[in-house]
Amino acid sequence: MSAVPISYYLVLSAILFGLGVVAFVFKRNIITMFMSIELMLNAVNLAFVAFARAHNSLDGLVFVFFVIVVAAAESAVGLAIVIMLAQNRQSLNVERINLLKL
Amino acid sequence: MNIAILMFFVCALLAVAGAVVLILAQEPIHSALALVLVMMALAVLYLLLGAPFIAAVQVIVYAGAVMVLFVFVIMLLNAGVEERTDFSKIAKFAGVPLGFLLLLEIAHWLAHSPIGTAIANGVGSSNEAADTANLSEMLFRQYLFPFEATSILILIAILGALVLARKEPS
Amino acid sequence: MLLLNHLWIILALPLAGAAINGLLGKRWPQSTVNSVAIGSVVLSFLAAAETVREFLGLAAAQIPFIGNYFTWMVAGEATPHPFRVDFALQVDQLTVVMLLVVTFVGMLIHIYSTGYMAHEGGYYRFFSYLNLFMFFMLTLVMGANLIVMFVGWEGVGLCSYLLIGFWFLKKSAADAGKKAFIVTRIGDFGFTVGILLVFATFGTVAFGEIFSQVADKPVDVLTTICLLLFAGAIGKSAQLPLYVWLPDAMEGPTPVSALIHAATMVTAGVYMVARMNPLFSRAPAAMLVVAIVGAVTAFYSATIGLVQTDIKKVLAYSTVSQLGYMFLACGVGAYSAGIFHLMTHAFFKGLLFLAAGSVIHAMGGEQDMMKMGGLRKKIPATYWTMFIATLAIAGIPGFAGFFSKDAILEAAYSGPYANLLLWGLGVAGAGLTSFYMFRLIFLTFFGEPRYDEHAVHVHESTKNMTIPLMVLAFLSIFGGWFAAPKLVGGIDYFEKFVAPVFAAYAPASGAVSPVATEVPASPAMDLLHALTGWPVIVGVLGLLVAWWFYIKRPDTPKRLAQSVHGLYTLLLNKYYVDEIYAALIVRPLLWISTNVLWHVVDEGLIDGTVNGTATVARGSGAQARKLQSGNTRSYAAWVILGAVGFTAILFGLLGVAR
Amino acid sequence: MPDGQFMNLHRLAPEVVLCLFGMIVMAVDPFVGAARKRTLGWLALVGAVLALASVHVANHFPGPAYSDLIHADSFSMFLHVVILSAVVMAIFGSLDYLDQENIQRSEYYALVLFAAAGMGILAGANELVTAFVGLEISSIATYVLVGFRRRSPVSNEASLKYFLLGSFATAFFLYGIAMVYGVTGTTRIEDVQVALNEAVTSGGHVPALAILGLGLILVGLGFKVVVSPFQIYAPDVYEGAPTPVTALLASGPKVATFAIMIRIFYVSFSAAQGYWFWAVCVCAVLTMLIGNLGALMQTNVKRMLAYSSIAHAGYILVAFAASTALGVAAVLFYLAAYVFMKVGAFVIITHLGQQDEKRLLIQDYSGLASKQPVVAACFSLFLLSLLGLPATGGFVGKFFAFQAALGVSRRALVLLVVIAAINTIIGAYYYLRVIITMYFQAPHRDYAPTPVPAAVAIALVIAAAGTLYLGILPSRVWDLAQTAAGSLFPH
Amino acid sequence: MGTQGYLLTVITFLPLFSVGAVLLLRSDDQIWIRRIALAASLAEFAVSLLLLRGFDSANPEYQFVERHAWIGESIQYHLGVDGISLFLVLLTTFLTPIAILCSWESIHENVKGFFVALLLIETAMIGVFVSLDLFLFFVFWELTLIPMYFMIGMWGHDRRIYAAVKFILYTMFGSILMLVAIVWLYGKAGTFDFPDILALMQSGQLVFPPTTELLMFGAFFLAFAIKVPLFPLHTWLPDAHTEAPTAGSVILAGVMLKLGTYGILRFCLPLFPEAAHRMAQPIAVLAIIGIVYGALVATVQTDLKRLVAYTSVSHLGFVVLGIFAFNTVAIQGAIFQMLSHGVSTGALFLGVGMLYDRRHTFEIKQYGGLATPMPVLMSFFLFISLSSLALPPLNGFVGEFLILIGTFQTHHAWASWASSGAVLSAIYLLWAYQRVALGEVTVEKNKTLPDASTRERIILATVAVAILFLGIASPLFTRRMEVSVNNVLEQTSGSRNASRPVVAPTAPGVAATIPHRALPAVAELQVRP
Repeated sequence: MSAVPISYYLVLSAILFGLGVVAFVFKRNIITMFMSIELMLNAVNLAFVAFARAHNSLDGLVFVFFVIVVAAAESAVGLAIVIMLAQNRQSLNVERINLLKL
Repeated sequence: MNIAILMFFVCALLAVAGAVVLILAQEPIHSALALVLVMMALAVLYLLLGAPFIAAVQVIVYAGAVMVLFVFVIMLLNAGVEERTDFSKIAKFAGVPLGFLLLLEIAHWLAHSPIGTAIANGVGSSNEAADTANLSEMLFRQYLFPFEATSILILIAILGALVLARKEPS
Repeated sequence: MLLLNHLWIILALPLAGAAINGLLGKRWPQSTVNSVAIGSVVLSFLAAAETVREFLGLAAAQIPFIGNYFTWMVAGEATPHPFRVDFALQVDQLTVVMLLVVTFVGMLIHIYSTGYMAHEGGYYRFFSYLNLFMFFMLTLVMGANLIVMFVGWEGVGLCSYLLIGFWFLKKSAADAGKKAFIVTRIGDFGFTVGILLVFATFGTVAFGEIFSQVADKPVDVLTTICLLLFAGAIGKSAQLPLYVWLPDAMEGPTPVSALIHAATMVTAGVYMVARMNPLFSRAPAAMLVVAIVGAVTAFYSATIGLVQTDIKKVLAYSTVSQLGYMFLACGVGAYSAGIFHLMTHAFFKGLLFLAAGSVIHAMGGEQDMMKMGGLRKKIPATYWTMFIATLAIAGIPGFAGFFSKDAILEAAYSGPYANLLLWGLGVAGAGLTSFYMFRLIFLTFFGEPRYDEHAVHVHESTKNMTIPLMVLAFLSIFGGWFAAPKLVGGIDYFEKFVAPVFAAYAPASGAVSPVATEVPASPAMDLLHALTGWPVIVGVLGLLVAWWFYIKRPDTPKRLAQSVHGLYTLLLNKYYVDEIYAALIVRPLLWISTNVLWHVVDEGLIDGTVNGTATVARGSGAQARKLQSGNTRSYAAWVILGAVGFTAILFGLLGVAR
Repeated sequence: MPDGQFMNLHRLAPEVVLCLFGMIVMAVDPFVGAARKRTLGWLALVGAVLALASVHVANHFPGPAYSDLIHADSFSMFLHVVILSAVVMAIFGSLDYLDQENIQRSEYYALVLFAAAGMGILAGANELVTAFVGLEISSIATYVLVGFRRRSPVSNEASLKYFLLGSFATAFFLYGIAMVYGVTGTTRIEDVQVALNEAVTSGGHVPALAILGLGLILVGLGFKVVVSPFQIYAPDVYEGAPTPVTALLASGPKVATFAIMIRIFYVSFSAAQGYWFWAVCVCAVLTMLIGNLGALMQTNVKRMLAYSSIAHAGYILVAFAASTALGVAAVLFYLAAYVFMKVGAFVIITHLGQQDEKRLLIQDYSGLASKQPVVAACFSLFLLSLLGLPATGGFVGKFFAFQAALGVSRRALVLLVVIAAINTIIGAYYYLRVIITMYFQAPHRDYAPTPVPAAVAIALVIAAAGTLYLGILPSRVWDLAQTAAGSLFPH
Repeated sequence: MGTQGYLLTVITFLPLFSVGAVLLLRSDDQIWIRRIALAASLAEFAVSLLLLRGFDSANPEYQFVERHAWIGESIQYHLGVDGISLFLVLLTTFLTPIAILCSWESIHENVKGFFVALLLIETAMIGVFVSLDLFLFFVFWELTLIPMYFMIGMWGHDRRIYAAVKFILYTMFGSILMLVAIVWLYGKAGTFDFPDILALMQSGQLVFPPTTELLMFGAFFLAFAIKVPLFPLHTWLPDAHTEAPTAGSVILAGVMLKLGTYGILRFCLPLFPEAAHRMAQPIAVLAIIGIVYGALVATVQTDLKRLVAYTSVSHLGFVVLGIFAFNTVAIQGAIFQMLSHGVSTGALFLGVGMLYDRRHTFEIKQYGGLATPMPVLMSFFLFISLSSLALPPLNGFVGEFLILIGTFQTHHAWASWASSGAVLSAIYLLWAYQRVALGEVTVEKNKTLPDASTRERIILATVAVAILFLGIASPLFTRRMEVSVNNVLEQTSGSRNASRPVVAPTAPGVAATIPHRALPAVAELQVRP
């Protein structure tokens, strides 16, 4: 039985990554911006898995494991930051958070 | 037309759709749910790629823990409708288009990469290499160091959350 | 041979005097200052005299006698063109003449000054300057090479600057001093380049070495050299067009005018030309220029002298005019005549100035002749001496001026470089000279007093002033008699004495003063011829006209002035030369320097560029800051831009590599 | 795999010590009264110093550790020393600062130590994912540290910006790694090199995907070493962060990231040198220009120094572009010099900033020389060193950088050096402006100088000594840098 | 050239040590700070005189050589003097005590810092003159800037900050490019050691293609020309001079400008002979423009100190002209002119400073008729002016005349144009003197001004003696220079005729520093053009 070429997965990962990038620059809400980063990471994971498949090696999968862990940690800190910020500011709109400039 | 391809396209479609919704949704909560959808779809794809363990982790840790955390925070801060300000012209006129350009670029090179032609196995076909035993073997021997390092990472995360998110003793 | 081997003593004495007075004189009484100043000069005169005595005993081969003291400048010794200047002094006939004139007249004027300056402030300063001047003047005349000569040359310029501006509280005096220095410096520009060219041509600056090579150098180079050097002479000796400083120099104390601006310094140019005669004699073109400049100046300044009313100004223009004669002499190859006139002129013009000083002294500082008159009786000594000097300068036979001026005009008339036009100018000038000099005498000493006799009580000067007058008067009469025998077909002893200097390197053609070669016809005829020569005639004519104008018909001048008013004002204003210079050179230069060079080029262009760059940098800095909008989304856009950009660069090159 | 490669902790001595002390600090925390938290700072200091000492240990056993994921070569050791001295100085600078801001907490020190550990890993990493983990350790720790002044809105904001953009860039880095893995099937530095060389020999050119990966990696790393156009976040973050953290931020991660950057570009992608050369050149020019021009008009010293650190990244890239062993050595030396002068400068800002960092404007320092001559002198020393005046480390660093770049006779590099030179002049303008204010202007009446605390003094002494030592007697360090650079290219 | 003791090191760093001594004093203990500084500088001068004793004027090599490895193999601590640098060192050590003495009373605030800066400058400047290693040279070169920067900025007058910044940015701009050139040179020669590089060039091992040489020459020359300053790079000078304190101006005019001309003579000519000869014409033209231009602009200045500043532009023009005449006499003249300008112009600034101490203005209008209240000071002022306007037999004349004579040998036109400078100098100096000293006292305040104090008399007398001595005893100086000058000329012309291969080979030193371990891609990259 025929099956799906790796390139399909890769292209999908590219699309997701790209959409993640676009999302990051497009969204204004801090939390959703952060989500788009997660999206990008997922895209990366997909690529890793696909490559691992292609090379028929396990390293890729291990990397995915690490990425997920890191992402988890990151999100913990990130959301903490968001909360801290929310305590001091009204808006979660990233464009309104610009005391520091020039 | 075989089941594998069908499933791939279904999931891919779901994933992309999720991503698009993530972008377009006004409510952060919708975006969050969309992201969960993406993750689920990806988990299925991982299965297709013969990485059940990763798929599991994906569902449990990512979709489970992380996204729940997100939703939790969204609720906590009851983040309402996103206000679509456009202060940043460069983001609007350069950022977004360039984002898509980057997408195309990456997609192009990935599509034309020689590795791309390798064929993945279909569903169910168990992959000895990818079985969890070997995986853990690798994780705890070859990649022991990063693994240990991640423990520090998590410790840092805890610390960070502690420091930042706690209420100020006023 | 005591002093010949120690020529430096002659210089050292006045220098020492200057130093002592300058450093210590301030606290000393006038008597001490006097004894130092005069002592040093007298000693230096005696030394000079002794030197001359010893010199006369030298064999021709030992002349010029050179004393070499130390190496002053040296460079490139190991190179093919080493440059080396020794501080060397030399004595030859020419030097001897100058030496005696300078030291003797200088001595007299020092003595005179003790009287004249008795009541002035800065007494010690004055004498220290005067001594310093003596030092430099002697350096000038004794220098054995161009550079040492140049040292003296510049030094006397400095002293003239200091002495003209002696009463520096008067702005006019300060200005005059500055003007004198700067105008002469303009001439020195030529002189300097001349020296450079000399060294480049002859590889040396020592006179002897130069002259020995002069024969085999191309004429055009020599001409250039001569013209450049002559430019220096023009400045120093106040010839056209650089004479303008001399009349102003009369701002200085009168003894200064007498010593520096009549007797010695201003004649330095003549001396230099004479000294460089081997070069000039080989550059006919240059000779012609010298002659023309001399003759024209002689006539030109005489015309200005006609209408001046300031007694010293008259004398100043007459000096310029007389210097013109000297150059005319050199120009027509009659160097000895030029030097001869230089000497006699030193006597009678020095005398004229001193006498004028005495008059001014008597009048309590009044210099305007129109406010004098009838002083004959009141200050007889001054009157008689001054009258003698006037006769001398007017070229009345028997007086010093007659012999020298006659020799010059004769050379111009019949010499190898004879030029009737120039001769004519010279004769005319002589007539004018005689006129304005007698005009001076008549206005000052004759007629009715034109001053308030109660306000000014005229008094004869003291002995220490009148005695020098008399001595000089004596010389003004007999100082020219060296040449007397020539009148009766004999030989001109002065010329005979100095001839070797001009004969030594004379070109084959023989440009030595012609008189020597002339075969005497009959003595009586010569005498008659000489006594009835044009110079004498015009001289007498001038006397008579002056008498007519100022004694017989005192109203004539006024009428004449009205009838030819334009010419009169032109003369009165000295042809507006100063104004023209100011308008054409001085003001434009200052204006350009200020408004173009300084404000436009310096501040505008250069600093503008510098500050402009700074401004541009700051501006772009301000722009660069604007990138930091503080908006995270923009930042994200930048990151994406970077990603796309860099991958583009990388792939661009990959494409190239493909 | 042979157990020889397995678990050689001694080669990771510094990291071990750091983490250990990090945990100790945490563990001791509950038993220390709120008033005495400061002692934890000293404890952390001990940890850092011990780590510094333990570099010596690790240096005794050079070689791979943890199945070759980590290299304890002299290259990594050199950078460890640099990083750790930065950390030590930063901690010295922090002690009194935290008191004054009253955020004296154990977490701070723990995080600093962990961050340092992360940087250490990054410096030694011989495998991309390990590097990624190291990078994240240091990054996440610094995200938190930046936001440590919770009450200050700028601090939060800085923390957020840094976090968002940081993880954004990291994602690129990660994707780059994925590509590399995809092309070569490995993520070990040397293996990648081998694979790519093979690809070149067989395919004739470097695979496109690898190049793409390189580009994405450049994004991620460029962000951390703060080069244009990824410098964009730095001024905000540096300004908002607590000053001692800024000191750490401007030194540690930069140094560590340059380490991995060198490994990736020089070793893994040596085959692609012809391609990344140009990217680096362009990057260098942009970075220098934007850094210096941006600093030109700043009124806030802290922000100005942030820009200046961007500019310096540019100068370092000049040496980097040389792509020779000499170039690597120059980069290393420059980093060493840079750390001392930069941290020194920031420590001084920390002190002069006073409570709530309210005195950060250049004007605030007018007439400082007359009030605190020694501080002013030190500050001037650091500024002049940053400006690159002889007899300071900054000069020698620039000098070696130029020497390396010009050592390769290549027109582009000559041009690059000239541009760098001209940038130095632009830089002179704003560095001197501070000196002018301190020395040439009348002192503020209202300004009451606070006496220099011992800890700060020590930090300053270290920094100044280091700056001068590297400026006057650089031979020894230069030799070390050269051997370190050499250790990158065995064979 | 064997090592001959450590005299140069001592001379170079003695001031630095005395800085240490000064720093030990309490900063309010002004008297002792001054005394120690003065004592130190006098001692320094005394020590530097030892150079004269040991100096062999027949020896073309560098003398009192010291040579030790410093940074790696390629950078050395290499000192030495020859006939060119010898007198410049002496000039420095001579002027520093005077500078200290003249700021004895005029400096009140932060006295300590002032004298520290002064002594630092001395060390740096001497270092420039004696270092034979390009790296070392550059280090000292840059180090001269900072203390002077502080001196202008801290103890200067109203617009001091502008002046200070202008000064330092201007000069740094030049020198940074020189640094690039130096490093590039190293890249080719593999050493920073100046004599070694020359040796490589003489032996034809090191050859530059014309264009490259020209660029290098440009980079070096720019740095020096700015320092000189050569028209049109001179505009920093008037500001710096006008704003600097007296001592600063004295040092700046006296020595620092000579760093430029010295650099040209020592480095630009021998290192890049071809380029030097090719550029001689335009540079000479600029120099002549500078001579005339500086004089003209000086004439119309209304600010006395600015006026003196512009005279420097004019006088240094002579020096540059002399150097580019490539003629022993001219170059000897140039060096001599450096010395005499150092003394004369330094002295002029001293005089101006003394006026400033009394009236706190440089406006010529504010003066006038000063000869009445202060005859002594004004007499000295006149004397100095005369030396500056090249009146024989004073020092100014000797220098200028040697330059002119030498230049005239090769280029009639140049020398002729330059001589016009003499006329102009008379104009601006005498006019200035008249406006300041002569006439009635115009401003009431000036009537009561005190005449020169004993301290001032000592200072002025010293320089006056120096002026006279330089003027009359010039052979004592020129004879000691000649061999070295010929040496330089020979280097400048010698390596021109050296036969040369087409491409410059990279010297061994470089091969050593760029090891074979360099990555392959790089290896092939290097051969790629």
